[in-house]
Amino acid sequence: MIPVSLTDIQGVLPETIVVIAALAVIMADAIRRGHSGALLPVLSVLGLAAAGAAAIFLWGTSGTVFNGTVFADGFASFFKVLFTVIGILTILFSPHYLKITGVRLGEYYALILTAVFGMMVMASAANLLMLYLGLETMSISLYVLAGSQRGDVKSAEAGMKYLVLGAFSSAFLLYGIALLFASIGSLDYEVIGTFFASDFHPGPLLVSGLALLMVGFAFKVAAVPFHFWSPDVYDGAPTTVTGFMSTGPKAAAFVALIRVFGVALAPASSLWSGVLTVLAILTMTVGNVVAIRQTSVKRMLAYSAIAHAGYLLVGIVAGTKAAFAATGYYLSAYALMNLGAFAVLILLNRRDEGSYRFEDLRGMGFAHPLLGITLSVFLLSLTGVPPTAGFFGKLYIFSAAVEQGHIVLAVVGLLNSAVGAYYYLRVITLLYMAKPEGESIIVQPAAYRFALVISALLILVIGIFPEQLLRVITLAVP
Amino acid sequence: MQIELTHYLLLAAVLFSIGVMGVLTRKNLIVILMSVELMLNAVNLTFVAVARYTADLTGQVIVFFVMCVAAAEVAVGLAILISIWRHRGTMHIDSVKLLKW
Amino acid sequence: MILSLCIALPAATAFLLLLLPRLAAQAVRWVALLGTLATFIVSLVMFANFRAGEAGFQMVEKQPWIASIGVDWHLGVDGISLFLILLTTLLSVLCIISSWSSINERVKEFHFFFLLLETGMVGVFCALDLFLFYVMWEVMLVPMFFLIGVWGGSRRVYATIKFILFTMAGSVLMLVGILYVYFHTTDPATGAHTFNLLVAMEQAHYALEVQRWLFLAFGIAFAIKVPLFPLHTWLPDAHTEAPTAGSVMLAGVLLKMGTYGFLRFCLPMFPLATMQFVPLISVLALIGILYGAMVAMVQKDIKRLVAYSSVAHLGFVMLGMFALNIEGLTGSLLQQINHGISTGALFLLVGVLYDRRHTRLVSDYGGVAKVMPVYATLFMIIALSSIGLPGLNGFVGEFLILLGTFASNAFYAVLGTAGIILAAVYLLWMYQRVFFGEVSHEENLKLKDVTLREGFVIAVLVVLTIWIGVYPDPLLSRMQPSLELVLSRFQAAGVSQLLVP
Amino acid sequence: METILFAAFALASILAALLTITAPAPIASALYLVVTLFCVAGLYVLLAAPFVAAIQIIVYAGAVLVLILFVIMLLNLKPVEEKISIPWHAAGIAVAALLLLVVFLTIMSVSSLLPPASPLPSGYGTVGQVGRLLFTKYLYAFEVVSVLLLLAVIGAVALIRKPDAGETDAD
Repeated sequence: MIPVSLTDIQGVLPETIVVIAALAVIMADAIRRGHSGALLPVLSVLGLAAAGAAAIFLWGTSGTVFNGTVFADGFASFFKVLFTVIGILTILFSPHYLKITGVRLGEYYALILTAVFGMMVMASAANLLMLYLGLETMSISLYVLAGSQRGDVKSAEAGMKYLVLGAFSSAFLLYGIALLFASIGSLDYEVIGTFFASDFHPGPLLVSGLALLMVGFAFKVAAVPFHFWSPDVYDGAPTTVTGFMSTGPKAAAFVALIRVFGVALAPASSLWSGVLTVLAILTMTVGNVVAIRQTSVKRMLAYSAIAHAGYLLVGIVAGTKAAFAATGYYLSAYALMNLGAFAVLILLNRRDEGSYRFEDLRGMGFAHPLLGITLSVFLLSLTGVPPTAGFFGKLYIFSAAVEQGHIVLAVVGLLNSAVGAYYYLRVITLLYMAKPEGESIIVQPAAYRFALVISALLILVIGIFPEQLLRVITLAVP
Repeated sequence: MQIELTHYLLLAAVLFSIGVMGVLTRKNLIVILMSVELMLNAVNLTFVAVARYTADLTGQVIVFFVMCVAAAEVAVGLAILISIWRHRGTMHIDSVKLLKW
Repeated sequence: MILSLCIALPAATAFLLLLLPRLAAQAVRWVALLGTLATFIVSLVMFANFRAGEAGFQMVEKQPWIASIGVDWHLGVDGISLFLILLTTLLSVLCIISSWSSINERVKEFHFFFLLLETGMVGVFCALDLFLFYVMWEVMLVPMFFLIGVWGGSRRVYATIKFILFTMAGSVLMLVGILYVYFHTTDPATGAHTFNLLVAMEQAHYALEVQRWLFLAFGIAFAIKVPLFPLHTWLPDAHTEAPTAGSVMLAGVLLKMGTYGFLRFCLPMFPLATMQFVPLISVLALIGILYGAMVAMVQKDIKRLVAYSSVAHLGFVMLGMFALNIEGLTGSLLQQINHGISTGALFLLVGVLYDRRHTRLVSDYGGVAKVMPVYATLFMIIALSSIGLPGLNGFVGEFLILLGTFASNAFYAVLGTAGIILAAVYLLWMYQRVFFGEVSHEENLKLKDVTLREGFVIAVLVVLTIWIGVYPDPLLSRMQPSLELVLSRFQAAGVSQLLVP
Repeated sequence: METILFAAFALASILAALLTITAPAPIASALYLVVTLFCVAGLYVLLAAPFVAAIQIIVYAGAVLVLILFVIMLLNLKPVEEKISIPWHAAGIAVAALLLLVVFLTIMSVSSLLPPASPLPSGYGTVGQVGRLLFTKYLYAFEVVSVLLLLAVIGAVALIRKPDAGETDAD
């Protein structure tokens, strides 16, 4: 009996390519230890690009492979492409950062690739076990990445903290899965969906299982009150990794949320949508209010990442196809703008200890036009000012909420985005409206400039002409 | 007295809660890691028990995967611990003061 | 096409500027001037093509933009927006000329943002699609944020953040309102929801309770922009700290976006709620008139005084609008244009003085009329126009507003008249302290009178004040059909009997 | 017989688990954890999962615990007084107790609905049976987990390897 068919392999082609690329990077690093130059990042980018191309090539397939454990549908393909974009951008920003921080970790690039692999597994999981394994593959890569700046104790501690809380929350998630398994007898989303779709009385065991599952997810997306780990981890991790962690894993977790809660558990939405509404409101509000009080730009972005998770939760609560499409759009936009913002921060940081004080940004906008303009675009997009992608994403998510009658949620969310304007625009005022502190010379590698300009342009393009992207996502939504 | 699924589930719940308590009350990172292992064991016990009482092997297969993940987590966790130890010479969350717990 | 051209020309010019070398300040100024001038000429062509006597939208353009959610690039102009567009394009030209020598730092960036600002403002007045309207409304914030924040006075950062936060807080509520309207509007052609304003107006038959909420959602955003007391606190800071061109655009055009919003959205779409809010808004408008005037009186800074006078003037505009009769509406709309001209001119005049002495304190001047006679004359005419002297534009507007208000509520009209008297007091008192008497400061002896460039800019506006004051008919005849259409919404809603108190 | 064994394993595992999280010395904790793991392995045997029980002992008790003990010895960890604030301590216990209470009540309330022990098909729980499922339905999961183990090894080695020459080491 041959349990694997060509269709199976085709369905996971992007993942396979990423793993092969990761292995190639490890080998290359082992052979040319310390003298690999640009080889590792180039290999990684090529691998990711090939994986992305494969995902695009697979566009249009549907259904599951590997005996119903893996989705090979448009939704998975869409996010696989997004993950490769996130991976490529992160890698383009990395060599410079690794150089200035003195990290020479060949495994760095391999781990980015395996993390992308884990995200892809999460996005295409059609079975709770696959979800768990993808999550852990991604998380363990990130634990190491967070702790990879070995010269810096903050980094190691961030890695440890991330690991302890990650493992802790995974255990909750897994216990939730176990209780669901105890009541349903299967881990396949499809079976779970059928179970809930048919007439059922949510037994207490099921409710407890769902609650634990939700706690696990809430930890993973850093929803208040399970958010306390994220600012510290984001702050301590190497900045490129922070950008990566705040975008990719978030997208992966939200795909899983959509697949599990939005689709499979949709018939039981009365059980969880109320709780999720409260979580969303808390997350948006607390994230924003705390972000205002930060003195480090990096921490500010970390807290604002919490707020953005709140906006995204609104999409899950709204629970329509349009809402999921909106979530997908917002995650794409968020990936570009947040990665970009972190990348500019890396260049603008003038002190070695990685403190990223607000004061360091004084007058940098006019001194370094490219950095100033791109950072402004990223921040305006994070604020949600038209014609950026951030604006359209927010509008699209909240319109889905209004459509479903969650008007209070929409009002709270939009007022929150006005609060967000305060701390994002404060950065711009420093960039352009404050006197600079002395001269500064900033190295801007070509790959870096290229990645920044592309991200900023993409944000504007998909902000002004969202139609194409919208169509693609809308078609893909399960 | 016949041993039912209920008993196994209750035992697992107790073990899980003990693990949670360990994570929340201890400050020694290595003990916290061990507490997480306790939690995972409780989950495994649940899976195996359900597998037995529904005569479905899926539960046992899942446990196999969870054990692999647990081993990987411990390995990475210990590696990070050692790297913290190099810097600080201690394993307490108290000493992790650069980042507020 | 012509409206798209009006919107696109400034934007295209802005991006053309980016191609110019950083140091070619003079070239930048010329290109920007030509760009705004071309826009103004295009808007004049539009004016020439406008058919007076028609109530509906003309020169309508419609292109699908984001088809899957029913967003169109949908533009049109009617009697309400016609003159606001003209005012915008004219003031833009004048602002570029007036900034010729006063902006010397980061010239390219200044003109870039200024042209984007013009794009946003023209877009707001042309948009016939709720989504497009909102985008333009928000887009315009960014250049204004930079104009105040980079080229403004000493407290510019505080002022610009305050301005942005006030406006954003209001506009997010409007967005929820827009979304609600969107989901209750169905395009008859496609059966899908649409942001089309014309369809939305046709299908706007909401229950009173819903109308009340929607009126608030839209109205708070507009009231902040107007600004209606007590939401006005951002205005004195923003106006005072902004560079001259920014202040002119803020006072001349930006505030009108609020009043325009009320006229375009709140009145026709939520007539029942509008009726209910008449007393509240009228009282707030009256408070604004009296409070603005009294605070203006005690200002030491000339620019701040002019800023507070805007609060008072916009109070009149709101008072006239919420009289809900044709006299009041016409006066209100005309007064919006008038305020744009005369307050714009006042800020330009203050800018002239500031460029010479770098102070705006009343106490630093005195006897200026002796050294700058031409300047003093121009200032006098504009001040009188602002006060509402018969024969000048302000009189026509205020007269119509008071006429309309008197018909609906005589008591409001009486209080409003008191506001006119106060306006005369603070403006003339300031004029007397600055221009008359002996020259009290030695530095002022050497002040040069207005240059040809400055004189031209203000002369253009002076000619307009006199023209509108003497012969307002070309404006009124184009405004009234559209305004009557707005009023007809009230009859249609069955509330006409309520119009008579 | 089964009942007695269950009771013994259950009590022993709970006791050992409690000792694990309360023992002041990490090395004692580790040893108590081994006891817990063995008890759970015993329960697996009772649950007709000999293969899982074997892995539990080999992987967990054999590998993971040895690793933990090795690190404890390597770093020469001695019991140190953990200054943990009383309210924080109490909160931790309260959360755990609450969780236990909720799950306990949940399970009790559904206990009558849970399936009784059903007769098992022959070969249930043997290596062959588990392996078949592992390599058919869960083949892809198996591949994923192999990547996961690989990356964990790479990551762990990367973290504890002495920094390369030229890599900054702040401390």
